Parts: sequence; C-alpha cells; structure tokens
Amino acid sequence: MTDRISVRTLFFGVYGELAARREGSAELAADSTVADLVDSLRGPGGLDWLPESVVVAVNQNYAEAGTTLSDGDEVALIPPVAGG
Amino acid sequence: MTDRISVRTLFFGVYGELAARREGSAELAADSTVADLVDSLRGPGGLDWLPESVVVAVNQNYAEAGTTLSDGDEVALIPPVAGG
Amino acid sequence: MPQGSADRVRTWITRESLDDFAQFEDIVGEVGSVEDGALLFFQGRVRRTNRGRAVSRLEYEAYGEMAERELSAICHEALEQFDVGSVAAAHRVGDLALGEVSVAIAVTSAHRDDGYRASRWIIETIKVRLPIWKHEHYENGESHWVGAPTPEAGASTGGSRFG
Amino acid sequence: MPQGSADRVRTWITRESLDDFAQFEDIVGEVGSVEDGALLFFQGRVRRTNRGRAVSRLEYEAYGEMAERELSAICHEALEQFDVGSVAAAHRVGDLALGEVSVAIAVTSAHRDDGYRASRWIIETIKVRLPIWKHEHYENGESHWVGAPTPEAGASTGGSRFG
Repeated sequence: MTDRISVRTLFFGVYGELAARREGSAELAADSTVADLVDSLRGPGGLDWLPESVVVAVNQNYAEAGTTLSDGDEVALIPPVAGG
Repeated sequence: MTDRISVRTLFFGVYGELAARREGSAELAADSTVADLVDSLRGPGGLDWLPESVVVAVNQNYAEAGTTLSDGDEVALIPPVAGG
Repeated sequence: MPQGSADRVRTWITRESLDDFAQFEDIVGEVGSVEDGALLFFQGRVRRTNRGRAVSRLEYEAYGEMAERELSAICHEALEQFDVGSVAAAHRVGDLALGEVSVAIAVTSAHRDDGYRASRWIIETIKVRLPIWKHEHYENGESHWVGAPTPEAGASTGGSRFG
Repeated sequence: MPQGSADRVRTWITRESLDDFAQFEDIVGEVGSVEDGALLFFQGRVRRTNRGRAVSRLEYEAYGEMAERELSAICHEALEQFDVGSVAAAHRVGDLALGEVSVAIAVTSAHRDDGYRASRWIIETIKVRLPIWKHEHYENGESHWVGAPTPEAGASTGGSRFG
C-alpha cells in the first residue's frame, strides 16, 4: 500500500469561475510535485482549460512546477493577477 | 536734449541683500536695452558683483539682454531661483 | 533615533474605503521624519472607461493572507532597493464603485528622485506580484476577469504540461 | 462635458500652511473626473539636513505676481504636454519650520504613467523657472541664499557683459 498525501486546493478569480468551485482537495502519491498535481487536476473530466504555464503558490509562496508537495499543503492556482 | 525713460528696478534674494535695497529706479536714454540697464547698475560704486549672465524679467516675464525698455517698465534682477 | 525597517513600513488589505487622504497623512506623520524632504502619494482609482468599455463597477478578489504577505514583502524590498524613509501601502478588496480608490501608496524620502522611483516600482510590482484579481462589470451587463484568457483560448492550450 | 483647460488647473502662492492633505483632496474632487484612474500627490518639505548642514528654518521670498503667473503657466503647459486630467499646485512663501510643506502638486490622469511623468516635470520646471528664493538658516546661526554665488565668487565675475 502506497503512502498517500492530501493537499488543499484553492481556485482564484477566473479559475474559480471555470472550475465552478473556490476550494477542493486532492489525494496524491507521496513525493508528488506541483506539476503532478496540476496534471491530475487536468485529467479526464477535469480542468482541461488550465493554461500550459499555470502559476501556483504553495502555502502562500509562489512555487516552481518541480516543488515537492507535503501532506496538508495549501496549493493555490493563480490566474494572471490584476491588482492596482 | 535727449529723450529719457525711467524704469523701476527690483532686487530679489541675495541681490537684494548685496545691493542693500529691494527696489530702486533708474533713468536711461530712450531705446536702452536690458543690457544697458545692467551695465549702468554695475557702473562706478555700483553693483559690481552682478554676474556676467544675470537673469532679468521685464514686466514679470523673463527677458533677453537685447530687449528694449520703455518708460515705466518694471525690471527685476533674478538670482538663481530655488523654489520647491 | 535609528529606526528598524519594520517601523518604517505599513501595509494592509482591506474591505474599507481607501478614498480618504487623511489616513495616509496620519501614517506619514507616524513613520516619516524631518529627514524626509519629499512625499509621494499615489492613488489608483476605478476609471469609467477601460479598454474602450464603460465600466459600471469592479470586484476585487484577493488571496487574503498571501496578499498581505506579498504587499509587505514588496514594500520592505522597496526600502532596501531605494533610499526612502518610509512606505505605506494598502489595497482594497470587495466591491468598488466608479471613482473609488483601489490602491494607495505613500513614500517619504530625503530626495524626490528616490521617492518617484520607489513609488513607481511599488505600483508596478504590485501589478505583477500581488495575488489580487479584478472582475470588471460593464454597463451592458457583461463582466470579465481582467487578464484572464478567454475560455476558448484557455481550452486551446489546456491539457499540456508546464512550459 | 468637455472641460476647458482653465477648469482643470488650480495654482496659488501662499503664506498659509500647505501641510494639510485635505485642501488638495477637495480640489481633486472638484477638478478631477471618473475618467482619471490615477492620482499623484507630491509634497516638498523642509528637511533638517541640506548639503550636510543642520537647517533650523527656511525663508522663501517670491516675486509675487510673476510667481503666480509662472506657476499657472507651468501647470497649463503640463496639461498640454502630458495626457493628464487635472493639475493643482501651490508654493509657500515666508517663514517655514522643519517638516513644513513648501510645495505641493496634485495631478490626476487616466493612466499612471502620464501622472508620474507630469508630476515630475512640474516639480523640475518649478525648480528652474519659478521666481522664488530660499534663505536657509542653520543651527549654528549662519544663513545662506540657496543657489547664490558666494560674495567672493560674485565679485570675481562681476563687471563684465552678458554671456
């Protein structure tokens, strides 16, 4: 039996609208990366509209695609920001 | 008998301090220019400290050395400005 | 006499109005000093016309805690990069009407050049880093998330890997 | 709807305090519009340290009527040169204490780049054109007209023609 981790997912701005949810959770294999999570979100019946280079924050810091996730992480999908 | 004109002279900032007066008047030949006035002010016992390129305003507009003066003009000697 | 960096920065994300100059005047009074010869105060406001469309109102959504942290980080970076005395910056979230202030930045500095440059750098950096999104509502009833790809464009690039 | 240039500029030279932000907030409310997405407010203040000397107070002398006209002319030129909505600018004269505001400039514009550039252009132009002189008084009791040649330097170039 493989070790699994669970992460909390957040969808902001237009992503929240397109995903029809602002929050969710995902189960992943241990040692999964940000890229693995995004791929699983894009999977069959999923968020196939997510752009190629989606910006992600892990625990409220901008993160690279290769960043390894840990159980309990908060992962936010960040559409193009438009403050100011 | 030559036509004469009379102009009002104003000395601002450090010029007022060095000239020991803020206002004065000068009598000049008709058709005198700004440069003629400045030369007469610099004359014997006069304001020999006036710099080579003194800035002058005639009737509250910056004026060139060659500007011809008229009777009753207000001529201000403008030291380096330092507003702001 | 020497002030720590923390004493010279104030930042916040808020649902309350930022329209009033007075709150920034008060902060500058607290964090500025008589060594500051210049104050630069910038306000971004909801403009009626954006890219040719008539805006009726705006909605700003923020990733709240991250936005607080990023805004503070940006202003502390400004204090390190520019010769400025103090920085105060705030960003609105929620519903904004036309003319309301969405972002305000006050910078004090010994010399004005540093103030102009720091103020400009802060607003430009906010626009690329602060996790805040703008939902524009138009007079014709439509709305748009500013900067978002259209759904078609999104679909055409979806499903592939990170670039 | 279209406003004349005169309706969008306010300038004055004054012995009264300019420290309060509120008077500029009021003016911007009068002359600005909902087409302005940016407001830039600049204050120049009396700084304690100038060129390494400890300033105790300042005295500004103005060529009153000419200063009024030049300040108005500068701001109208800004309105022509930059894409800005409104401009308000004021300059103090008389005695100023440390920390007091000597000059204040408010610019509103549709886009922030025009506001930053116009604000900066106005203060730089004020500094070269406005007929106002600054008499700095120092803590050691000395004083100096800023920008003035020293008496010795003046004497050495005096007596000759225009350059």
